[in-house]
Amino acid sequence: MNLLSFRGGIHPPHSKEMTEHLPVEKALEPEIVVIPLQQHIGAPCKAIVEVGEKVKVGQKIGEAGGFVSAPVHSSISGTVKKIEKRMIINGTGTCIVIESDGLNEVHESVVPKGDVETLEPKEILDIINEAGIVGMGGAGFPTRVKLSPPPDKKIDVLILNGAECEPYLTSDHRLMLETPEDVVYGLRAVMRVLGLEKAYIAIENNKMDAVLSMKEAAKEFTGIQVVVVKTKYPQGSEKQLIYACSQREVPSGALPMDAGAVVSNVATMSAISKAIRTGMPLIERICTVTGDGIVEPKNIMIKNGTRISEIIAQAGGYKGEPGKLILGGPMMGFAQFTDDLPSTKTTSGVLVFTEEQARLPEPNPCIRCGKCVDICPSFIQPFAISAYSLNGMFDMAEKNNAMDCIECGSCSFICPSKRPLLHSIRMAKREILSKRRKTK
Amino acid sequence: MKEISKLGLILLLICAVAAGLLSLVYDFTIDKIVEQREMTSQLSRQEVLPDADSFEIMEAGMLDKVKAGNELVVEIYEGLSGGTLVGYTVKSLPGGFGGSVEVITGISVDGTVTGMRVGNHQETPGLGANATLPDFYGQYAGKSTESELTVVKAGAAGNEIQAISGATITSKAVTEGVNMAVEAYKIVSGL
Amino acid sequence: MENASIFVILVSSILVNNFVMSKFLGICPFLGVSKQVETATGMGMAVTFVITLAGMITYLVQKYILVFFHIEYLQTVAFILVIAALVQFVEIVLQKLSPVLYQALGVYLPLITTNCAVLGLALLNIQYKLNFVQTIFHSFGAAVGFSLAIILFAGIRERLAISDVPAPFKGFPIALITAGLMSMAFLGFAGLV
Amino acid sequence: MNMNINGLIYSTLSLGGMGLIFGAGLAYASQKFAVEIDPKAVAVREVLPGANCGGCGYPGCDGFANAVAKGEAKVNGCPVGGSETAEKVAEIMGLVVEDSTKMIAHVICNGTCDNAREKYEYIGIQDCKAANIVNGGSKSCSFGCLGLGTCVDVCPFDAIFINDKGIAEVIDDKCTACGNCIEACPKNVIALVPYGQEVIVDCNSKDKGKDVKASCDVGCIGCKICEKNCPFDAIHVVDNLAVIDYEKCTECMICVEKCPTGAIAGNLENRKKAEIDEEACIGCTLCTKVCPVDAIEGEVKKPHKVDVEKCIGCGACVEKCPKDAIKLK
Amino acid sequence: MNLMKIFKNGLLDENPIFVQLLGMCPTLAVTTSAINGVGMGLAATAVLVASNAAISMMRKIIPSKIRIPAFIVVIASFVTIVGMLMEGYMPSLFKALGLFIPLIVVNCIILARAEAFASKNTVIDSIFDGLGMGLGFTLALTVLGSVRELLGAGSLFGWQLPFAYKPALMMILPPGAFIALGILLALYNVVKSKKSLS
Amino acid sequence: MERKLIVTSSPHIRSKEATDKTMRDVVIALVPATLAGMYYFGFQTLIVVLLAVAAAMATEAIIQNIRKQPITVMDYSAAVTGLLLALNLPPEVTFWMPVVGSIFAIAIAKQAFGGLGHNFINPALAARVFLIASWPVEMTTWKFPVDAVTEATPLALIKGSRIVPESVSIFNMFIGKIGGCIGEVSALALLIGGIYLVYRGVISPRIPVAYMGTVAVLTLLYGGFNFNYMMFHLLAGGLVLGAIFMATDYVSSPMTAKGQIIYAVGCGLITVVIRLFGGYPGGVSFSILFMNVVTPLIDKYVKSNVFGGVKK
Ligand SMILES: Cc1cc2nc3c(=O)[nH]c(=O)nc-3n(C[C@H](O)[C@H](O)[C@H](O)COP(=O)(O)O)c2cc1C
Ligand SMILES: Cc1cc2nc3c(=O)[nH]c(=O)nc-3n(C[C@H](O)[C@H](O)[C@H](O)COP(=O)(O)O)c2cc1C
Ligand SMILES: Cc1cc2nc3c(=O)[nH]c(=O)nc-3n(C[C@H](O)[C@H](O)[C@H](O)COP(=O)(O)O)c2cc1C
Ligand SMILES: Cc1cc2nc3c(=O)[nH]c(=O)nc-3n(C[C@H](O)[C@H](O)[C@H](O)CO)c2cc1C
Ligand code: SF4
Ligand code: SF4
Ligand code: SF4
Ligand code: SF4
Ligand code: FES
Repeated sequence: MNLLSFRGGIHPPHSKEMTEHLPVEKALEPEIVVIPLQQHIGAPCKAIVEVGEKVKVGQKIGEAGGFVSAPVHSSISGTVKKIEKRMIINGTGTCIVIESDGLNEVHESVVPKGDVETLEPKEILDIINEAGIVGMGGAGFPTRVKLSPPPDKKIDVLILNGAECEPYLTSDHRLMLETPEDVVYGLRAVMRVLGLEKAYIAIENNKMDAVLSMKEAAKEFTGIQVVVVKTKYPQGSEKQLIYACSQREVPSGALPMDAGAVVSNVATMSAISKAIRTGMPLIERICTVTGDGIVEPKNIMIKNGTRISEIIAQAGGYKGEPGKLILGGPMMGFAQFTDDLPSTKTTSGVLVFTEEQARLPEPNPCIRCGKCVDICPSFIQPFAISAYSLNGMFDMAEKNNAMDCIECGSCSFICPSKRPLLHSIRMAKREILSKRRKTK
Repeated sequence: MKEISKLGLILLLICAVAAGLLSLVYDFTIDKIVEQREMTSQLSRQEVLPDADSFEIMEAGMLDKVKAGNELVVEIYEGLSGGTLVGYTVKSLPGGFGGSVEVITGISVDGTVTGMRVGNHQETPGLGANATLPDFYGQYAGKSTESELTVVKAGAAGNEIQAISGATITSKAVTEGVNMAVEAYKIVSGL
Repeated sequence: MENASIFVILVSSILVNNFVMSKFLGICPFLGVSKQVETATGMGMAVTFVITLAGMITYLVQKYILVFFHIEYLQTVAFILVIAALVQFVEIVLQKLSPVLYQALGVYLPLITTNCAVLGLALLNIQYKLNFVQTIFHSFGAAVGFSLAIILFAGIRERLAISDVPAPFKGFPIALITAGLMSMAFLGFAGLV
Repeated sequence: MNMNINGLIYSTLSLGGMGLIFGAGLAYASQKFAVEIDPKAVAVREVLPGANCGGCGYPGCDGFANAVAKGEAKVNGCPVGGSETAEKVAEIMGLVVEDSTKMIAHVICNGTCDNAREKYEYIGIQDCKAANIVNGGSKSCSFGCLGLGTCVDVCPFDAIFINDKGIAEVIDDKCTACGNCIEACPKNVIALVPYGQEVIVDCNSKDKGKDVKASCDVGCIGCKICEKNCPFDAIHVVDNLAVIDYEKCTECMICVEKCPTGAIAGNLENRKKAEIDEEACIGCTLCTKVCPVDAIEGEVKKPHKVDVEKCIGCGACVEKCPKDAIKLK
Repeated sequence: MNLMKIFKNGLLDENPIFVQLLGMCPTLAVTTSAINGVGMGLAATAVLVASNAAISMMRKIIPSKIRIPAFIVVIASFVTIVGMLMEGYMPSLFKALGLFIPLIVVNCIILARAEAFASKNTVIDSIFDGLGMGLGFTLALTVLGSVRELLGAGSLFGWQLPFAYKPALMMILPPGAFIALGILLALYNVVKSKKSLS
Repeated sequence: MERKLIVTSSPHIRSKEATDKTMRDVVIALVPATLAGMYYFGFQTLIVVLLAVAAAMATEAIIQNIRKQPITVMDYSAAVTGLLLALNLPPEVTFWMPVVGSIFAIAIAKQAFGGLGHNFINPALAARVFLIASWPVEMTTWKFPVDAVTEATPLALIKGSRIVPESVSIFNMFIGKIGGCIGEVSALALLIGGIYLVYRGVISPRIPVAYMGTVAVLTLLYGGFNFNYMMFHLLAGGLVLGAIFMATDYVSSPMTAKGQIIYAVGCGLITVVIRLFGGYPGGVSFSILFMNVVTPLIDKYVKSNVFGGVKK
């Protein structure tokens, strides 16, 4: 079979064995949740509850703070204890701290919203918006915004991202196995919004069981086609996926919609489905807790705002002294210095490494072997950008297309000299952006 | 306009003074320089044709005839001893490793090579440039003009020249220069 | 060189007897204006223009003034005067008439006045007893050789800018060593013509 | 030696002729084709050596002068001219300001290895900018100097270094306030202060007092004690951080004494003391009235005396004295 | 300015080769032997001193627009004079230096000193400046020539080394010139930074 | 948690590939050629090889020590340089030459530029050319395999002619019964090493194939479609060694596939020009060196379009 794919990319060890066969467990009820007002790309929310106020499950507690923004909801019922700056993933942000009353009373606004077939596209968009749905594939981009392209951009390719190319993570995989009909239902809603008859569900060929499961769930809907893509990192990156499915290149510096495409994660679909069928906004998600530093790796359904330390405790706690705590996968996830953090809508994985795994090897000089150039899915020259960045020559980095890097980390992975390629490219991107902002 | 003429005049003045000064120094040194220049070429002519005591440049017509046969022969002198012709010196410019090599060959009227010297050249110092050393040029004196000279790497005999080690190209070039001179000699002496 | 064909003159002046790599002419701008390929290219083009022009003019000066009046000993003075004036004149005119061209070439011109390559070439043309056509090609070839060397060199130096050169070697020392290694590579062309 | 008159005449005439033509031609051309040039570039060009050697990497002295005028080239870019030329160029470019208002860079952080804590073990590129994008760097105070020396790399004058306590430090006399380090520091922990200023708040943390205490022993906790004690209204707490108004600050060092965490730099040993010239003092008592610490005693119309123990060297009296009889030593 | 200081300035502190990197062509081209280095250096020194003096004398009457042609004519004249004298009285050295004698004209050092120093200072100062710079140039050329001759020909000022040494020919070929000067400069930098440390 | 967590920028995993493994593979790939050299030229070649390798590694260690840098001689890169230099020397060189050559390679051509990965030129080749230019007589004095008939290296024999001399057997050239440098004589042994490198993914066959292909085409044309003549040129001199092991040196060759082809064709072209018209019998070293010089320019101007970039 000639599998759909893209040029470049790497084959890191999957390391998914630990959890790929474990059904999703429901997490214990948290006693306290910490809900950050910013769980998405865009403007932070404005709190609409006060300290001391009682809140219920699914109640909106933060109002979207701008066009590109999404509301947040309480994931438990209880009392607002504090609204304060707290450590969140990668920094600090205002959070609403809610103490559970153990009752899990559901808010009155949570009622079924109707049926995909009968709802108007506009209504579906509003439901998605009100449910605070953001992309669950990692970046947390508000889905409503993604689904309302400006009129001059014609969308004709819709791709569901079930690639889950990140090693270790299995949350999308389990979702596709366990509730494929939810995914299909959400997808139909999105097709309706975009007025499309056709859509792809792209899944890597190392998850053939998920392929079968999705095919089964979608068999009634002829417009929905399950496509098998090659197992290769970063197959799940939207630009690469669009290329694999439609041979279109998203223009450099542009968005998928400029290539007439929309890519969305399978979990996002499931969330949309819930929002329509039950009216429950996005307050929980599947998270893979795994890694050699975890006693009992598993997939758990966690409530938004559950503290990472609690999640880890539910997976049997740390095995020995932890070396590194990563939110997300090993390729793109963020290492944290504490587990006293809340989970968010995009926490697809909690990965704990032992110290030995955590210590990255010392970098050696670049031997110009060209491997990074060969595998870069953006077709840029990581070694050169990195060298310019490390020498403070950020304008040269810019000239060498640093801004086209999708931060997949393939280059850092492959480099035989263990160069900190992506790290330095990130540094360059930062500097370039701040310079652009200044000159603007 | 005024400025233009002023600048022009100032530069004129400077140039004129400089030129005047130079011509004075020139007059002062010219004799010495000519003497030096003469001496070098005279010296090498003398060296390659020791029997002669004075040299006269070959008439243009004859030289042209030689040149028609081989362009790389550029200068021929007749060597006289007490007024009688004892031989010729021929300057040729064969192509060596780094460009033209100036080869001055002396040939006596009886048809033996009386000597060879390498003049201006751009061969590599320590290699091709060793052609200016007696070890190498000494080989040429006494060779006959009967047959062409050839270069061998080792064990030279008869009309063979032992190459400078590591500089076969130069050795061949110089030898070719001598062969050219022999050809020229043959034309000049009407053989 | 007197009788060399145009092809031989070109190969010789561009590769074998490269001005910079084996004749040591124009080293200062070679070392100075070679930090970036773009500037080096501009310099190369400017040099090519000036050298070719200067080669022609000095040839005429030599033939119709110096030799004519038997004042060859004024060669150096006359040549450099011609070159200096020529360069300055070209610069002034370019600056006014074509700012674009000036930006691309003209800005390099002051550097060229005191560049051995120009005067050296003018003198060599005479020394090699070249005729007018040969003079033009020799001048042009030498200038192209200069451009080739400086552009290649600039390419390497751009790479050096992101290399971890030991402190005492930073700057000119490593540039010189680079030039030395380059010149070793050029040795390969020796004996081609 | 025979005199060759013909040669003399020919040479003089022909070379002179060329001179005339070129001189006039150039003059004509430069008039006819004159173009406007940046006056700054002209000024810079004037002080350059004019070797046109290209050593600066620009096409000749003019090229370099233009680049400097446009701000593209460094003032000390001419290898021929050396430091002397660099100074002159800097002057033209207005980089060196008159001594009276001379400013220098200062790292306003004292979070050295023994004062501040680390929140995690950082593995990665040893550069502040790089470390900063990994969770804000490993220092527990997110405002403090990371000590990886990004500023050091960009200083053209070698005026800044990482001291043995692991934070950056400026060598006052070498710094020209070019601002490169300020630009480069991802933590914005370098600020310009007046040259010679001893009293500086050496903390950049806008965190609340509690958080500051948790991460650093010598941080400013925003307690406002300094604000209350400053006799000259020169220090204020803004955003949980004390800020000194250097115009008003007299370097009396009271804040230094009072700060509970020692966040304000200033060596009390260097504190100046007022001294009254008894000859000149007319005993007007003006000084006793302005002294914020009552350090001056004396009877009216009699020479006054400064109590060295009490004097804080603020100089208030110096300004007031009508006879200029008080000096700070 | 103190004359001694001007002199030392050129000789060491601002040595035209090691510090300013001017006049690279003759430096690299003629230093195949120590004696050539000395000869070239002294020839340039003579021109430098004379032209500095002359230009300093004329500095007030030369308008800036034709400054360069004027300076160059002056310099070229001295170069020609030196050349003629050398050809007449030191023919072998003249031959060894070849093209690079007339090329002293375009040696950047000379014009640089004319522009930077002589056109702004008194005659005496200018003479000392020329002397300092010229001898600095000579010093550098001699050192470079000695190194290359030692390594490349196994001799020094023509004196053969007393022990068996197979000379590395490359040192007297063009690559050797670049590499030797590069290494000398690096050494100079090491010495200088050691000095400035102590 | 008592100990502090480790925090790094992503990605958090690394592949198993490593510089030293790559370099070790090159050493392994050169073993057949080294053995062939010893077989044909005798025991003394082993000493030459050991001296060159030891000197290269020692120089590297000493310089890194002076520069107060981590000593990385065990990454085999200096060993590869020393080994390749040795294989490029005539079998009977005096023993100080490999040592001097290795010092030049490591000190001047590599460490002066900052060490591994920073040199623009191939250190082993630079050293070889340095030796040729410094001691040409010693560097061009050949010894011949025991029963070979020719008395000059094949290339010296053929200089200027368009036919292969009778005395030369293409088969002998293939297995290595010819005169030449220690490592260059046996094309067979070199090809075995080359195939190993390709198999291990250390090199891509692009450069060797394009290089030798260019030489083949040009000599075929020049020799008037004389197949024997073409084979002769392919097997003679250092072409196989150069194309497989030296033109492929990562550090001094272009990064992109397109660039590598341009580079390899350039090498082939110059090699043929020097062989046919130049002053030296062989042109492999010089042509690779020259293309090393051109490499930064190739890298600057030959890049692939970025993903989503304008297609031209
Ligand atoms: C400022 C901004 C505007 C965006 N606008 C759109 C859009 O109009 N349509 C769309 O399909 N995606 C849009 N995106 C979403 C991106 O295409 C992408 O899905 C999102 O950044 C997450 O990508 P990732 O998970 O691959 O990193 C936008 C993203 C950003 C940052
Ligand atoms: C290198 C890279 C790898 C990615 N891998 C995945 C993946 O495996 N699965 C996924 O759903 N999204 C992945 N993404 C995010 C997608 O690009 C895209 O943002 C997402 O599918 C959009 O869907 P969402 O808006 O519903 O999250 C990846 C992004 C990048 C840059
Ligand atoms: C830098 C260098 C300079 C050389 N110069 C000359 C030279 O001037 N004359 C010459 O005949 N060979 C010279 N050669 C040697 C030839 O290129 C070639 O190796 C030689 O002619 C063949 O060796 P053989 O003379 O032992 O046969 C030089 C070689 C090198 C590397
Ligand atoms: C495929 C390959 C080929 C190599 N070829 C050479 C070579 O020709 N010469 C050399 O000095 N080093 C060679 N090396 C080793 C290494 O790249 C060399 O030490 C660097 O050039 C030094 O920076 C090679 C390494 C590899 C992986
Ligand atoms: S440069 Fe960017 S896009 Fe390319 S491999 Fe590296 S991280 Fe991925
Ligand atoms: S993979 Fe690593 S060693 Fe290879 S070229 Fe890229 S940065 Fe250099
Ligand atoms: S002052 Fe800034 S740039 Fe300098 S070491 Fe500290 S954090 Fe880094
Ligand atoms: S970079 Fe500029 S401002 Fe900062 S220390 Fe150096 S000289 Fe001072
Ligand atoms: S001496 Fe400066 S260019 Fe030649």
